[in-house]
Amino acid sequence: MNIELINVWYRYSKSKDWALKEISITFRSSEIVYIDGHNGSGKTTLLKIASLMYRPTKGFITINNKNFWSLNEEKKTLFRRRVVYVHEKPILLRGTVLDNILYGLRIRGIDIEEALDISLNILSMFGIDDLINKPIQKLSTGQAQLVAIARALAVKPDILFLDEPFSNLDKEKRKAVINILNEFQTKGMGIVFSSHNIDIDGLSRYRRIVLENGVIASIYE
Amino acid sequence: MNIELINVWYRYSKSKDWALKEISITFRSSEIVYIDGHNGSGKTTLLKIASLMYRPTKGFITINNKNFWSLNEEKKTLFRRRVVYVHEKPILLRGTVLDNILYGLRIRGIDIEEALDISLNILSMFGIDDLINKPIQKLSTGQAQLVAIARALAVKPDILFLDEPFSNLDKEKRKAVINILNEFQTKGMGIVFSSHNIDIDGLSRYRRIVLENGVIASIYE
Amino acid sequence: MHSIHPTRVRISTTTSLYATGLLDYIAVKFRELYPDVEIQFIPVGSSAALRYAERGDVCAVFVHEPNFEKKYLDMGVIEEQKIFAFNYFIIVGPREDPANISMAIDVVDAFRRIYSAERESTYFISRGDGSGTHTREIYIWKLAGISPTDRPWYKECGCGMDQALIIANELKGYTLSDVGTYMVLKIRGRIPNIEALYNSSTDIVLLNIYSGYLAKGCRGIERRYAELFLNFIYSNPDIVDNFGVNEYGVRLFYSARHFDGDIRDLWSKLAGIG
Amino acid sequence: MKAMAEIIDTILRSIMVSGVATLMASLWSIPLAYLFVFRNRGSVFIEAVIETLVGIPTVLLGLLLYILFSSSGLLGFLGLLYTPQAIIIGESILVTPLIISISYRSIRGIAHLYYEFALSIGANRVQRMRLIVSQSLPGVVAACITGFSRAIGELGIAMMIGGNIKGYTRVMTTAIALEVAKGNFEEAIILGIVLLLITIAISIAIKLISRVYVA
Amino acid sequence: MKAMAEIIDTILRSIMVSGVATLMASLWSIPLAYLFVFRNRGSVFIEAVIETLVGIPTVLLGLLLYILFSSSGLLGFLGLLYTPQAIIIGESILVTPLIISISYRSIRGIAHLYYEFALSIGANRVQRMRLIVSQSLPGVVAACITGFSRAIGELGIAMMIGGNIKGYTRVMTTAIALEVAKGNFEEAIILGIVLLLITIAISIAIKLISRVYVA
Ligand SMILES: Nc1ncnc2c1ncn2[C@@H]1O[C@H](COP(=O)(O)OP(=O)(O)OP(=O)(O)O)[C@@H](O)[C@H]1O
Ligand SMILES: Nc1ncnc2c1ncn2[C@@H]1O[C@H](COP(=O)(O)OP(=O)(O)OP(=O)(O)O)[C@@H](O)[C@H]1O
Ligand SMILES: [Mg+2]
Ligand SMILES: [Mg+2]
Repeated sequence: MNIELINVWYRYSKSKDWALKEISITFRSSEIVYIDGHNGSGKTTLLKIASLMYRPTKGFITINNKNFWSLNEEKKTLFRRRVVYVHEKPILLRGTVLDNILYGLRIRGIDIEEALDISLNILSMFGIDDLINKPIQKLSTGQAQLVAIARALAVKPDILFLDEPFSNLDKEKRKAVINILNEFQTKGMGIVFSSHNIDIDGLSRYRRIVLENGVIASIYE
Repeated sequence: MNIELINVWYRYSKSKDWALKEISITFRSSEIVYIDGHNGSGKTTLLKIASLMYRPTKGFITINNKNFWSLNEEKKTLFRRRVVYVHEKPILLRGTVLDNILYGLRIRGIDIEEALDISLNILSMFGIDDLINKPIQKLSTGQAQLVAIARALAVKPDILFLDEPFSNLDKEKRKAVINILNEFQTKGMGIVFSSHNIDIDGLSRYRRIVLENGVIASIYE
Repeated sequence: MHSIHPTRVRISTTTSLYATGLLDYIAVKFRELYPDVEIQFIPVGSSAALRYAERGDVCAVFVHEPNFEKKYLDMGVIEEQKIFAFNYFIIVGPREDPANISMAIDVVDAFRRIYSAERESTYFISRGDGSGTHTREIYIWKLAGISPTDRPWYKECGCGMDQALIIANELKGYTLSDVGTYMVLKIRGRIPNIEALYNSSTDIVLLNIYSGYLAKGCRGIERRYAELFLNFIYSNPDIVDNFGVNEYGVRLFYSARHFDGDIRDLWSKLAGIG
Repeated sequence: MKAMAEIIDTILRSIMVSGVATLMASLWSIPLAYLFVFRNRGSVFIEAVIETLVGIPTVLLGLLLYILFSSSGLLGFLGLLYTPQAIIIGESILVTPLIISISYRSIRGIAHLYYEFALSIGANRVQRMRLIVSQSLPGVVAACITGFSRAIGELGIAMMIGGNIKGYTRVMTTAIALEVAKGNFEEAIILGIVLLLITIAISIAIKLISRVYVA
Repeated sequence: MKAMAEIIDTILRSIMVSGVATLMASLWSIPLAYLFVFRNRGSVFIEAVIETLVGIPTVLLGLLLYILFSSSGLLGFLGLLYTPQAIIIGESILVTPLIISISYRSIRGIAHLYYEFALSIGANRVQRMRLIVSQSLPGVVAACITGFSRAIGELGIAMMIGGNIKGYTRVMTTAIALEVAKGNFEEAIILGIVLLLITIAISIAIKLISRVYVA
């Protein structure tokens, strides 16, 4: 899968300034991309646009050469199901950890047994099987972030967008997540993440894109 | 100034577990200490105890060989004025950036002209003089963190305690803060900080203390 | 000479009497004679007015419910009765008068006609609040030898006279009313659907007698002025007789002074029917 | 004993009338609250209007409804005046702004977040709405309970357009007013305490629900 | 014209009476709210009691106070019944739980934070208290305004212990009730609308204050 942003501009509705300007870039399966940049440089905005959540104010997004935003609602949903974005601050649903992991699977119509299977798998991959029935309000910030990432991986998107995934994790958990991401990447998943935190040793080869004031300032392969 | 923790234990009032156990350590002027440890290992708790905010459940704290918690209220305040703690999430007062910087100076009885002088100085040191009259709710998270740190430095404490001071700062701002801290340290200020984020290149020589489960696991000089 | 702190005399009164404006009107006249005295009326439910006197919270009461008054007189709560005015209860009902009560020979006949009227929706609205008017209504049913309380057209509103009239107007029903409240609402156009269909100045059961009392617990200067006020009303029949004639076109109240002995006998009779 | 039966009858009627009024009000208030959240244009204006209407004096609303429902009024032909239905309608209008405003605030607090989350994980339009509804449910239920509490404690409307007719439109508040007028203060206090107990039960229910909600 | 003067007189009296009642209630409610925040032992119990008392039916409170103030009551010797002072006392009791509960919530929301901050930057005991008070002020003011709004719209107490005496204890709500009894619906509606306008003004004031607060 290819998500191509063609000369994309974005402006928040109550704002006068452009948050993103003339962005042209392609995100692909099997590739890791690291979005770097100062606070307010546009990382979050770019990730949300690329993960098909925000509609560009100007410019186009094509997926496998189809203009995404001129598709009908149904087709849009089909593409969106192949792309998952994980928020900077984890957004969890009321209920238990399991309820959260199940959600993404159930809305895709996966039956409950299979969904349970997948959920258990991903939780043990993250080493948090013991949390399975914990109500979400009892999780620490770091655990909540792990659950959010696990929930996204459970649905095996073609491309996964992670916004500052490591910010609440201590070194060990960070290592664990990096290993899991590497593993999914080798199986063909594209991974795009933003970070302030450059301690990402151990991550497979990645492309680094530096944003400055809403513009792509440089790209390091 | 010396703050010595002697076999300090701490338990939160509604909790059964000890957050800190048998901690003995001394913090001094002119010294930089880096408190490291996983989420929940007790970093914040230790900083708040050492900065004379929380009273140990067991054990003693002596300052210049006086038992701090058996002093009278007045003397306690005198010592507390020589020690400042900056919260993980910046706590700002309603009003402008200037109002915030002034607060710590004014409660020390410093007259308004001198206080204004000091405030302007510290803000320009941080390169945020242009924010001086900005209402605090218009600051970005990173700017709020800078203001909180600047406010603490304005009162020139003997020892400054910073809880995850770099977490919301981008690389450039982080560099700037590190330079400022170095400068104050050479002038004799003690600095104690906690961090997940090990990108603290450029910081002067520091002692690293690693907490694990409320206990000091190791000390690196 | 106005003193800075006027003597306040508190009098509880039934809301319906107060709402006609008679009492405020008299109080203004009284003040011309006694500028240092401020008469304060507390308009409440009729039984509550007597209850207030019992608890010693007011110095005098104005009511029109002989059966209750008797009870409180016997209990020694109130005294010095002054019957100061009377008028008549009337039966009001829909203009079309489906029960044909305007042809009734007496009030008992009128109630019987209401009871046996062809019914679609010819309601009778009963105050249902234990007030004097309510007691009188029950008495009339008793005289007629019939009991309507289990009938679907018999509605107990548990409300004041004003509300009962408004409900009768809406439901196009009959009700027993004092003439004062009826006229006040009529003149303001609030009850266009109903008319006074039966009235009689000879029927003793329709006689509505207003009395003033002093509360036994009331002492001192306040009691003296309260007594003065009661006497003032009693001894100024013109004020009572003329009140509201210009505004309503009819007499709302008749001064009792000229009928003193008779009215007292009638009052005793009515007090016995509770 | 007859008196006891009558009191119980009145209490049950109060609960029934206010319950139906609250349910009816919820029927339109909750969707409206969601609508206001989703189309958030002009929301400042709508918010101000709704919050103002929350504070409308009940005698005023009662009077306006009386004029509307009275036989010479616009809706007089419906013959609703002095029926339990009239109280239900009146109270449902009364609590509408209250339910809208509390629901609105609780939905608005979370809608944007869960909308973005639903979008991010691939929910379709129906699933997105459903997620927001399910996540905001406890707040909405609490809003309805608050509405019920307001309705059952309300006097002006029940009196003016219900008429306090015994065995038909008499509810707890009008019964209390009647006992007071009769000078039966003791009975009035007993009824008042029952009413208080009901509102206590309600406030406990809200506490429990909002605890689930925070959870 | 005389009627107009009377209406204005009634409106001014309402504002005065409710205003003084609110001020008085603030005198003890606000310190109590701070006290409950600072000594947070047993707070769950206190919270439940206070929030329950917020919903007390005003006729019930009016009746209880009447029995207390009546000359045969415990406080009868004070001679307060049927005076504006009685209404003021009654309304100040009525709004006390409301002011406490709203202030309490707004203070509790920030007290811990600013206490810790004040401690961390070296404030002494007085400065710490002063900081918490200054930071929580807008929420407390909003609570008082809400209390005023409740007091001015209240009927039961003004009726039962004020007595609705013309030119002395007649306030807007009791005047409305009387005008309705007299069949003067127009006057009642005018008074009702004035009351509504006052509550609108109040809700706008709260909005503005809470905006400052968020700021
Ligand atoms: N909801 C919003 N409304 C208006 N402007 C916004 C909004 N969110 C972000 N912006 C602005 O858009 C620009 C880009 O913001 P964005 O959140 O994408 O930055 P970022 O690189 O993710 O920053 P950070 O490192 O702080 O997360 C900034 O100037 C920001 O102020
Ligand atoms: N207010 C509190 N009440 C009860 N327990 C607490 C409280 N704050 C912290 N704890 C517990 O005390 C222990 C130490 O917490 P502390 O906040 O000091 O850790 P930390 O190292 O600062 O973690 P982080 O990296 O997440 O900031 C943890 O187990 C935590 O759950
Ligand atoms: Mg971001
Ligand atoms: Mg911490």
